[in-house]
Amino acid sequence: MKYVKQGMKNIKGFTLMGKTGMAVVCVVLFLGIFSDRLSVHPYNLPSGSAFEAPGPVHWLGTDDLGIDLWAQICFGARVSMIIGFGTALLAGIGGSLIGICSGYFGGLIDKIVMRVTDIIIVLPDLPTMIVLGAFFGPGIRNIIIVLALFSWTVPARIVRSKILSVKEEKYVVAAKNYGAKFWHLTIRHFLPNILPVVMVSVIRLFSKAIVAEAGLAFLGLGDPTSKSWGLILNHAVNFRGIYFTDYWKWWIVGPSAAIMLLVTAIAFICRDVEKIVNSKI
Amino acid sequence: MEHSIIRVENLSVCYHADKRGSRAVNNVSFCLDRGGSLGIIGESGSGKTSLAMAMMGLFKKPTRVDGQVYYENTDLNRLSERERNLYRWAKMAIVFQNSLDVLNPVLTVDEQILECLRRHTPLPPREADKKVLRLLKLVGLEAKWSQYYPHQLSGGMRQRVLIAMALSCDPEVLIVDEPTTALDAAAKDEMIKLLARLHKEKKFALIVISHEMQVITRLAGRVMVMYGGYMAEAGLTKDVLKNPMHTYTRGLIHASPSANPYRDLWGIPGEEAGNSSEGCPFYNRCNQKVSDCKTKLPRLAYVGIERRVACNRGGIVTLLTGENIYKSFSFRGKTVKVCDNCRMAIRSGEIVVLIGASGSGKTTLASILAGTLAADRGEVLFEGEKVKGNRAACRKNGIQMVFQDPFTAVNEHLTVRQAVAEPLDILKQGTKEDRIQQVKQALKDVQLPGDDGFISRKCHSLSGGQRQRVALARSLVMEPKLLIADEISSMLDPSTQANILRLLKGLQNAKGFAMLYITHDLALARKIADRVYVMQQGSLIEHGSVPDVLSKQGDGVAALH
Amino acid sequence: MRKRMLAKISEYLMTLLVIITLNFFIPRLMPGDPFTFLSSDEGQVTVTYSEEQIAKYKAYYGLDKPILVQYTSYISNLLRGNIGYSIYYNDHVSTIIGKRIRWTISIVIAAIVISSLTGIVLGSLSAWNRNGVLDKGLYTLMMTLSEIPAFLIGIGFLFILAAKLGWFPLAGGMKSFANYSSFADRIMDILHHAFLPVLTLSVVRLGEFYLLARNSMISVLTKDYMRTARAKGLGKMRIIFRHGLKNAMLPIVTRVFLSLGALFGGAILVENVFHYPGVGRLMREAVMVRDYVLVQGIFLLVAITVLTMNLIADIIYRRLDPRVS
Amino acid sequence: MVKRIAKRTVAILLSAIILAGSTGCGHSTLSENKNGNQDRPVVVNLEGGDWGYPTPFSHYARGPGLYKMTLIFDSLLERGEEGYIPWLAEDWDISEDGLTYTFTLRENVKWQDGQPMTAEDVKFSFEYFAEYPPVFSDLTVDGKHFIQSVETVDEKTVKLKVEKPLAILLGKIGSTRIIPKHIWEKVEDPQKFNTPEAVIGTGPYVLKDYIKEQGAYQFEAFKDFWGPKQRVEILQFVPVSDSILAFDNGEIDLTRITTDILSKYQSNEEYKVLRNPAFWGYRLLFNMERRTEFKDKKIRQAFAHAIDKDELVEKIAREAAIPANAGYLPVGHIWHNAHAKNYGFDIERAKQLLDGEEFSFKLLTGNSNNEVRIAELLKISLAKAGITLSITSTDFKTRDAAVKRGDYEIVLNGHGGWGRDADILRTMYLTEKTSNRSPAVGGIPGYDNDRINVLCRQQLFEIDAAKRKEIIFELQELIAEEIPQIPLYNTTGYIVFRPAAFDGWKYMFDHHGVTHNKLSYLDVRQ
Repeated sequence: MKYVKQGMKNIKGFTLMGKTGMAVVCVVLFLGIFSDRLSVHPYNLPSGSAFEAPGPVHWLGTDDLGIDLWAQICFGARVSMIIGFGTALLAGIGGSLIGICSGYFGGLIDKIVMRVTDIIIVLPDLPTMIVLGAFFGPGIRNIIIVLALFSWTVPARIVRSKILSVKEEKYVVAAKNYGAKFWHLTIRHFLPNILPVVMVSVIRLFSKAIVAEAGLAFLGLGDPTSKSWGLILNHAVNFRGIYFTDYWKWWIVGPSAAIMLLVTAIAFICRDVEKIVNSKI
Repeated sequence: MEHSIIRVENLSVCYHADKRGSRAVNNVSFCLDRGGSLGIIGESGSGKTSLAMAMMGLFKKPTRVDGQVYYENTDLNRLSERERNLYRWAKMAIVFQNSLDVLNPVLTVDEQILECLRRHTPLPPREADKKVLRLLKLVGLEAKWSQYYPHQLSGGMRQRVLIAMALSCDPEVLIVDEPTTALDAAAKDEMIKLLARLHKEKKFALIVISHEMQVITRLAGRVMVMYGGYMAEAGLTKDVLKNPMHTYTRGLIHASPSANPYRDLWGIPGEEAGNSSEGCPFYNRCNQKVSDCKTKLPRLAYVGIERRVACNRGGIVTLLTGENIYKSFSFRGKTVKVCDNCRMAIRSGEIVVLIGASGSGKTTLASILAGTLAADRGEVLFEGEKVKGNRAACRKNGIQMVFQDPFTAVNEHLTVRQAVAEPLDILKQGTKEDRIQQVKQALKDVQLPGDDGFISRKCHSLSGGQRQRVALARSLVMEPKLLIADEISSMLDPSTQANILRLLKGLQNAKGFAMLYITHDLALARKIADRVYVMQQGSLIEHGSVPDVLSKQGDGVAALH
Repeated sequence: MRKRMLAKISEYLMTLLVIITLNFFIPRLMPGDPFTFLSSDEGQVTVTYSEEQIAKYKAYYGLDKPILVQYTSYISNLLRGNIGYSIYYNDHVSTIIGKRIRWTISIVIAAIVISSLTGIVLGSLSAWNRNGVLDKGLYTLMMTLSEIPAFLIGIGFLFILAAKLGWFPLAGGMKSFANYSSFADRIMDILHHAFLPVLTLSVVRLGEFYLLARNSMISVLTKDYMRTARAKGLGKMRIIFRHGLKNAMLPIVTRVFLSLGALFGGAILVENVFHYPGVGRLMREAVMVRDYVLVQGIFLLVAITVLTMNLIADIIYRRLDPRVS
Repeated sequence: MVKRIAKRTVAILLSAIILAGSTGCGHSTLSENKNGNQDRPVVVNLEGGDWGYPTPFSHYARGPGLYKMTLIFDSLLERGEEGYIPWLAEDWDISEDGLTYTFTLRENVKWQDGQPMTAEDVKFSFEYFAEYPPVFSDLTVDGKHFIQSVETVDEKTVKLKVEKPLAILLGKIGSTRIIPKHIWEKVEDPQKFNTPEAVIGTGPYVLKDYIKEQGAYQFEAFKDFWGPKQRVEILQFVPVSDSILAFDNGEIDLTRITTDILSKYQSNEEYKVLRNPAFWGYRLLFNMERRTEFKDKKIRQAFAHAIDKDELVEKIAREAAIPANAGYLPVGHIWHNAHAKNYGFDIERAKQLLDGEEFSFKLLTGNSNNEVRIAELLKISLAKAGITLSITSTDFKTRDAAVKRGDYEIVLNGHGGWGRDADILRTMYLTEKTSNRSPAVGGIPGYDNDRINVLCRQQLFEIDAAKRKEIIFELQELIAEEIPQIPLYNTTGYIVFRPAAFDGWKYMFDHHGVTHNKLSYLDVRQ
């Protein structure tokens, strides 16, 4: 609750860009949550003929199957948001915990964690994706897991270095003298310190995940049935000869604009949060 | 002022000028002669470093700098950055406060000094190299250090490098910012010696910025005291130290270990409050403020030769003056001169100790000053008014006296509350509740329990020390400006005595009243006195600051030893 | 010192061994095998092997042996410097990679050099004029730029600069079968083909370097030594470059080398868009057709590159920053 | 130090950029005068891509590598527009019992290294392939090598003895590549044999250049080619990112296009558009072992009725396809039986067949765009009949592996070869209980129909073509009624080319790609 209040206060400190970004994200969230009510047309059934240009019936036109693009973008907002949130939270929380352990305990654990991050960086993502796909079955969950697997190292490294410096702070030394255990230190001293930096990197991960998912879809590694923004775009881009038709004007532009708008909005929020966080440090 | 090398006029620095931010420096003016020296002293945050930065022209937007900095007769603030660069370092150099980052961590010492030479002197490379080594030698560093990186140097060495760097282009003006921070005592001493030597040899005009009295005294001929961005006082270092005219200056001196070898240290109570543009910046912490001070910004004004002070009351005011006081008692026909032409001045907020052997007339003089005894001749003025009878005592902010004998000072039949509230009851101050409140506060101030049980106790059940404190509390409820304490501890056991004394001094520091303390105990005087009067057979034979007076081996003093 | 170096190196070697092991097993955990083709891309054809053929091939490549035997023979071959013979591409892995790697390396290095230099210059300018119009404009632009998915940028360039305007070739690393009149011509042609991929990669990376340079420069600008430098009356350029940039460079240089480490992964999208003959595209194809040997080879290369670049970044950082010893 | 390097790099890069820009301008002028000169030899550029070194052993199994290899290596017979035509063999004879094949070879055939081709080479080739099967090995039936022996009767006659008298052997023998004995007899590891010698055949084109990493091939007409004159002097396969863009830019001379941009080319004299025969298609396979419900014919028929093939053709193929036949063989196939049953889109009928029951199945597809889109449409239309599909899409290797293991309920699969010899029906529908054939090659898991099995075997041994055709027709009718798998649609696809550059494009009788046909490049009109 306290954090929410503080968060609200911080939003007031945002620049105009940041506030706009916040508004955009809220709109996208809104789209995602109420996607089925925001569009008259279903997102998964054809509701018109193929390739209708944007008009009063189909605001953003239809795709090759005659499915309304606005409905798909609304629903895609949900998928993309889930992927973004899922990855960011999973990687953010997991990475932070690992970072805390690594930084706090040091020694062998730290060494192993650092080596593992090295390995993760070079771990080939394509086959891992396919292997995981075979284990978990393809789908959003799989994509989230893979993206998280490849991105937890960022918060982990940040948190680790932060913990390394906080660990040396006198109040931690004092608390340890009083007999504080790891959990006490984590909750009392570490979390408040790392929360701001983690928050920034989580927001970063959020937009990275959305873009990465689109990239995976482009390489044919996404979940083709998920109907995320990346997938819509992937269908459009892979439609042979689309550049010679008029279709790209709505089929490509719509979802790319959505992706770019969202990630840019997040970027601006991120910048403002970073600014506030930095000014507090 | 033609011969002055640097002249600062109405220099102001305003951070975040676009957002009506705070002013770090306010209308500061001074000038400095070629080869002269000036110390700038003040607590941290008083704007000393900002002043130095402004002189070097290092502020960038949104910080605004107003006023003029004349080098010889050029206003540096009007120059473009490019032109200004010709003055920086070549004419005017600065030694920044020592920190890990003050030198570029990725460049060697050699490189950092060399680039100044390259920029400002026409020396050929080889000569420049040699000069770097000469400079290092000058500040007492071996040549090998030139190839080192800043992080490899100790704090003292870094300071030396900074000085060498500052002197590299033989500047006419050298600003030294806090040259002794983070140095141990020996290194500090060496650093001061080094600077003094260099100043003497190189003949540059030296501006020393420090919060340490010792540094200023040893390096600067003149001193400027800054508070909250304002100049509080300026004058010859000697004079200012000996006779501070601003309460702030006095506070600084009291807080300085070097100026107080024997005495306890007492900081200036209170914190610097956000300085509003109007009113005296020191208002909240001043112990002689009047209602005017809240709204009127004091201007720096001459109060003597080479002596200026910024105080609405013209510096530390003299609370009480006794002029040519004569008093004699006829005793069995013999007239005994108890006070013989005694002159005494007590300034606000200071502790004056009147010391003398028993029977030297101390108590008589005190009584005359307090107005309880009329003098034969001469007059006593309290805040410009004649002290007569109980006129000064029967009011708030007046003179209160605490007596020697605790047992007679308080009526033992009264309850504590009654005893303490007595003056209030007499003067019919406030409602009953207010009075009780004040009583409780006063008791708390003198470290007595303020609970209902205690205040309804009868005084006869109290010990001597407790009674003395009750007496003290009774004085305090009147919020006196001057407290005269007559041997108040002499009848107490040593431990209680020490407690009472510490209590008294603490109260004085916190509440800011002046005190005349009468004693025959030399050691005690040394501990608490700002100034001492020595009385012998009715005459005040010596007066001055404690070390001065007590080091003089005059007859009277000797007798006290 | 020596001991620490040894420890460090053995640590790296351990990491390498783990990676090699993962690289061996992960591809083999993928469903499918290199010889089963039941379907083809639309309009394309495929040869479906008979079971007998598959058995023969498996025996030929030693894939019929127990996996641990395969693993040990892989390791022992590695130690002998033999990284294998590609199943699908019918060539020595080293030859295949060797032919492709120069393309990837050259575009990635060019892109990183361009984007980091541009990023540093723009970032420094931005930081120096912090909160000015230039800074705000650049910042917004870069922020947006760094968030656009790489393949969109690539497709955009391909469509506009190559297809519509015809300034650049659409695909490939050089003109096929051209008779170059001189060596210079050949270089020109290669540069001409590399232009769009490099441009795309540079634009993709630019935002990152810009933001890093700007942040780094801003934090450096507030440092005491910058004040010292200004007080010394030094020229603006010397202050920015000698005093500012040299300090601000530290994180940037590290990032440059880490980016070089991520070389192959980073180029994959762009290589796909421009059909550039690099390793990234090869990697994707090798995974797609389950060419275990080639996959291992490429990932080994990737691992070694990343680790080497990490090491170099470490060393360079130590060189540049005298505080780290 | 760093600064100096940086400075130098900047300089280099700057000059590079400037230079690159200037060549950019130069390039367009260069390409303009490419078309003008008529006397120049015909050069044809086609979409490239690395499909392997074009030897019988090292081209890639996927993709058109095979057809690059056939430009170099001839076979005894060639596939013409109507059927097999004589090629290296001038004439052939099949004995009455169907066990002996005698081929009379053409004279004066030379290898590209100048050596004459002899009957020994032919004998060697068959024997070599028996020992080392090439990538595309057609010398087996059901995995068994069918050639018993090869003998040279004289300089120009080769006699092959086969194990069993099968109807399909002539094509298989006839399309086997002939490789030079004097080169290959020393080769023990043909897969790794990729020296220039390895690409010496008797074919019309010589491999001049092959850049693996670029995916570029350059073929040049073989001067001493025995046969028809090559119309195309130089045939080049060049790397392409988007083939339509490349075609528009004049980088390649032929491309596949979609219906949506057809009009752009159809109305323009400069271009010519061809529609491919429908020999490539998608089908839906049921795993009756996994879901025994499929053993019920009614359910399969309900599926067939509930799928709107026309919609698929319209939306996914953008009209560039024809609905596939329930009897499997597509319309363009020489033995296509037009009277076999077909299932119209009829949801009501489907519901009737299902008897009001509801089902749910898992559909496995690859992750290509079209497959996913087909799956989506199937899901939508089957839902109307009460069949719920849940779609899983994986990369194609995973899908293929699942198919091979039988690890699926319904799978969507797309491949070519629908125009090949009708024996494909046998490989697809015959269930042989004795052998443990992999479902990859054929058979429908859990499906067993005696009549189909009998007919499949019968046609294999029927040497008389007319009789065999009858069997095949009956088989098609039976299959259409039984519908053990559902062919969805066969893509036709359009290709567009510039007649001014080259206009000799021809189809093989059983294949959909003109660029794959080496007769396209030859002057075979006389």
